[in-house]
Amino acid sequence: MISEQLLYSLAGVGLFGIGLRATLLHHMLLLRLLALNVCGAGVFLIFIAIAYGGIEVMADPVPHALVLTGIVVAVSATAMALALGRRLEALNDE
Amino acid sequence: MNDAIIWVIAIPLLGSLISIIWSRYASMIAIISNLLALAASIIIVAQVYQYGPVNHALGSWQSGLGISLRADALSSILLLMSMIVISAATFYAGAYFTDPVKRARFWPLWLMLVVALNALLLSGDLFNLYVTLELLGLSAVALTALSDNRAALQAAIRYLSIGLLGSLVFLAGVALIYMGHGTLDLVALSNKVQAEPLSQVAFGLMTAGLLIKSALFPLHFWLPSAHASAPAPVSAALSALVVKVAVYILLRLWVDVFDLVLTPLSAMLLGTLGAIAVIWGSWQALQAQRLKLMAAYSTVAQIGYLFIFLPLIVALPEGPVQDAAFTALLLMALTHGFAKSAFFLSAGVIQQYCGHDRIAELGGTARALPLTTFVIALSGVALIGLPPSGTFLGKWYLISSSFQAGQWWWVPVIAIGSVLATAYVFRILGYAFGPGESVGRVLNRGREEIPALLLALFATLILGLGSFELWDFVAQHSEFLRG
Amino acid sequence: MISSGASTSILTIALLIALNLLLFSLLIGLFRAWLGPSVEDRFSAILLIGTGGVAMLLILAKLLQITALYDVALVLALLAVVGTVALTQSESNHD
Amino acid sequence: MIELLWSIFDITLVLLLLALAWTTCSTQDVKRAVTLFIAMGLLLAIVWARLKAPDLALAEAVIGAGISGALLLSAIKDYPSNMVSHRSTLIEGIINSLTLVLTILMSWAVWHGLNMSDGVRLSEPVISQLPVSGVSNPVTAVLLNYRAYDTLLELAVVLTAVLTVLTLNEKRVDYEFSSPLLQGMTRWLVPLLVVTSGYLLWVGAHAPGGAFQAGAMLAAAMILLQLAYPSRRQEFNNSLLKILLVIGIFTFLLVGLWMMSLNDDFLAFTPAWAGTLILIIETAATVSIATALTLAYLGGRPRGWEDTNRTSRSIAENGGAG
Amino acid sequence: MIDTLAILAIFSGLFFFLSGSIGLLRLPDLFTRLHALAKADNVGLALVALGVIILEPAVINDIKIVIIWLLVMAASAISSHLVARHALRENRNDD
Repeated sequence: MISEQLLYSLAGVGLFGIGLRATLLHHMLLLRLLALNVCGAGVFLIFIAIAYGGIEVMADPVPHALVLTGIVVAVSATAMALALGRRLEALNDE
Repeated sequence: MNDAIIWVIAIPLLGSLISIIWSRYASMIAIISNLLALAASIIIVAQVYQYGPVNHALGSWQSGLGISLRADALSSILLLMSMIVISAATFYAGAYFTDPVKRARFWPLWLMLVVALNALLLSGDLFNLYVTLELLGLSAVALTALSDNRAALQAAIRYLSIGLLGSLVFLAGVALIYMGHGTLDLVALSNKVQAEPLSQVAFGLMTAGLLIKSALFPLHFWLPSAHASAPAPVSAALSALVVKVAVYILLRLWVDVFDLVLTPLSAMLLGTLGAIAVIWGSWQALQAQRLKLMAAYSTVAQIGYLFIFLPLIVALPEGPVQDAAFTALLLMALTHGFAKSAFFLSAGVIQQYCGHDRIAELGGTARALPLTTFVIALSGVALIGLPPSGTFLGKWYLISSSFQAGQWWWVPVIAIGSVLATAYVFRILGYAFGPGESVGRVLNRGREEIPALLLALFATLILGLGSFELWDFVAQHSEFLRG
Repeated sequence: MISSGASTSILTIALLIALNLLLFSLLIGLFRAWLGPSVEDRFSAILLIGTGGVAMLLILAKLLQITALYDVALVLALLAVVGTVALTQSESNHD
Repeated sequence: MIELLWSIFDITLVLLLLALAWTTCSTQDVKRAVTLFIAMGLLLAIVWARLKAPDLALAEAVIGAGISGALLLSAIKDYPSNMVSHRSTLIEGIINSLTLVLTILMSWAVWHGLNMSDGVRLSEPVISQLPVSGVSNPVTAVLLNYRAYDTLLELAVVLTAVLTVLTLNEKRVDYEFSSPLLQGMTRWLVPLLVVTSGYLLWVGAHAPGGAFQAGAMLAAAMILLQLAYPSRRQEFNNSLLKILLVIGIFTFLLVGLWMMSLNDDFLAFTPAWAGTLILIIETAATVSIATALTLAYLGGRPRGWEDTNRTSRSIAENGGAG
Repeated sequence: MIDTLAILAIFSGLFFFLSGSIGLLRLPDLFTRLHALAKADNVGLALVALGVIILEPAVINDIKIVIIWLLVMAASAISSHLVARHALRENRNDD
């Protein structure tokens, strides 16, 4: 059980690192946004990996709820950023 | 009466919802809900003053399972400050936005910002802090983008992506904390956290995330453009409050939860960054061509002062000396909040009057807008730290604690910062009092000028002269200082 | 829930092998998403992951004894089309 | 043997996920990045399923396959795909080493963290209080009872985001082209989506599902409808839309305050009514989330969103090109 | 016995999945690739679903799985059509 937790939470750390690196490297909004979402997915994966207790054991529901909240927030932020980008493009075209 | 802590969040939220539906009466709804929330925040301060920290277990669940809202001396004072600034800015905004469409767009988001600020100051749960940080970040970005020009949108996009990054880094720290300690409640955590690797890394992550949000040098790069291009009342709230509440969470975490993890070395590092921010921010403010940009850089510098306190607080022995340093920190944060919001509101008046805010072309404004120029001078007094402003006392205690802690090297930094601040304030006043062609009639824009004046008076007179009350208050309820 | 006997463990092993092979086939398909060259090519890889994902969810539901995963598979199957429609109906306004 | 096969599966899955993340993040081509990201979302749904988080798998499936796919795919065209930009080598080196150090530090912390915890954390009290929470799905109990305040603020976040979308832009111009096949499919798929959404809402009390999944599902149905029948220039009833947008958070807040007047604490549900109240809140939240996500997809305000005649004319003059 | 049947169905389904993925990767152009994909969708998933149905005792879940299979069938047909039409209409090569 520890080994799955470890594997998946390390994967979460990896995703977080990959996303963080790309967020800092990219200039373009859409790519940066995707990178931020990858970063967020990494954090969520850490939460869910902690909650996992083995094939036969019920998982801890609190992190599941937290991550669900986090996903909703991430989607909202993504939608908002896309709208900002679209408005900027429109102003650039004028 | 214990419910005031809920009302201060619920009223603006309700106001925001109603102002979406009845956008025609949005201004009235906003003003009423702000005044009610202000009243609730006064009640909270009174409760804390009389009975000590207030605790509200949401859903009546034991803490840990549910979320708790808490108010103590630190958070209630900041709450009151934020509600005063917000109320003044609300009155101002009613006159500032002349376009009914813009006004209808402004109010719901503005009230959402109020919800976020209040919820953040009262939150007693790590994950809830993340949600409030996101709410605060998104509403702040939305308000910045209301200017609807290219510069503002570019600034808003950068603000958003950097803000999201900050909250995600913070959330990563929260995940690690939950992994190690199995709870998210701040009080429960303060008894569990030890100086072990997991807590150290989690602490580092949360600190880094919040440093981005509080714009400490060298993570301040997003701040000037965002604060300078937002509409004036928004800039006031961003500079005075939004940045400051991030510092508030940092303090809360450092002192209450992670006191065993915070090493003198890391405190010294943050203090050094603060010192660089003081000098660099003041220097940039002196170089700035535009009034609002100058104010934004000055915010970078003023945030720097707050971080210089950190190594001192860590080094000083627990007791009255440490408490004094803490109160001085609080005093400086409050004064800057009032002064900077007054400054931005006045800058907004000038921008509307002149059509621009280029410092070099401000000639004649002093005669056309005497009251506004007076407010700028008053808040300048507070930014420099002349008596009787709160900053004067704050810097005084900063210097004396530096000597007490044996860290004299902060003193020249403070001196240089003050000299530069004097220079940039007098530079503006010099131009404003100078001759100009644009001299029209003497204007009187009471609805915009009086709120700014009140804020500036708070910064200079009330906080400066009434600071002993604050001292008493904090000294009486200073359990929070030692966790 | 898990019935006893040797056949169960053989069944579990067989299902696990199937799961691994499915994942492997997704991996192959994903190269198409990487290679492209056109958006449609990339998108066909997503279609494959959609279907393969449904199959994996069915097997996982059996393996982990979580019936809710059938609902997940159902949702995935229902929404498989929405992404495609969004791609094909909204692009090319620009150029 | 079983252990080994699970391990192989886990390791392959993790490696695939990391590879997808890496390729999503390292490409400069917008279209490639978006498709790879959507693929990663689908894979994440499988990861959540594997880690026994069916609620999340459900949410990720709805979001990844439906909403965020649609959002991102329709956003692609707002961006020129050939815009290449590079940081200087020095900055890139700094960023690389910084993230590498951070990743190593975090891995180290994770290693320590897993060994120091007993693994129980909060699941004990969550389960023991479940009988008085009004629902039997522990995740729903956390979301709408124990930590209901988080969910209230989360709805505020959604509202803020969609308000921003509405203030910034006008509704995207519809793509005029549709096909009979698509419309034929829409006719049976949309009712199915709506029914499933209702099912997810209702089932959330005792099994994975709930307001967000149901709302996103409903939004997917609306988006599909919009895509299949683009030529109909439907006039939106804007005041109704506004009410739908705020009804979720409004109901939530009012119920919370009502419970405060009865039981002293905000959102302290009376156990006997908790199930009903939670269902009411979730229904309202579903409607609001669906409205919000649909409007977010449409990309801006429908015509006449901002009240009076005068205002709509001034928009046409000032922001018409947007 | 029943288990064996199920395993057989699932593994023959896997064969179609694998050949579909390989086809997606190896075939020369979009249209043949889409065709290979449709194979995996229809036949592959049908067999895997059949296997899981055999293993799943609860009728309600069986019905769900059948619905899932029908949905995926319909979705894959429509998706292939839309993607192919989109590619034809755009009539261009990216990159």
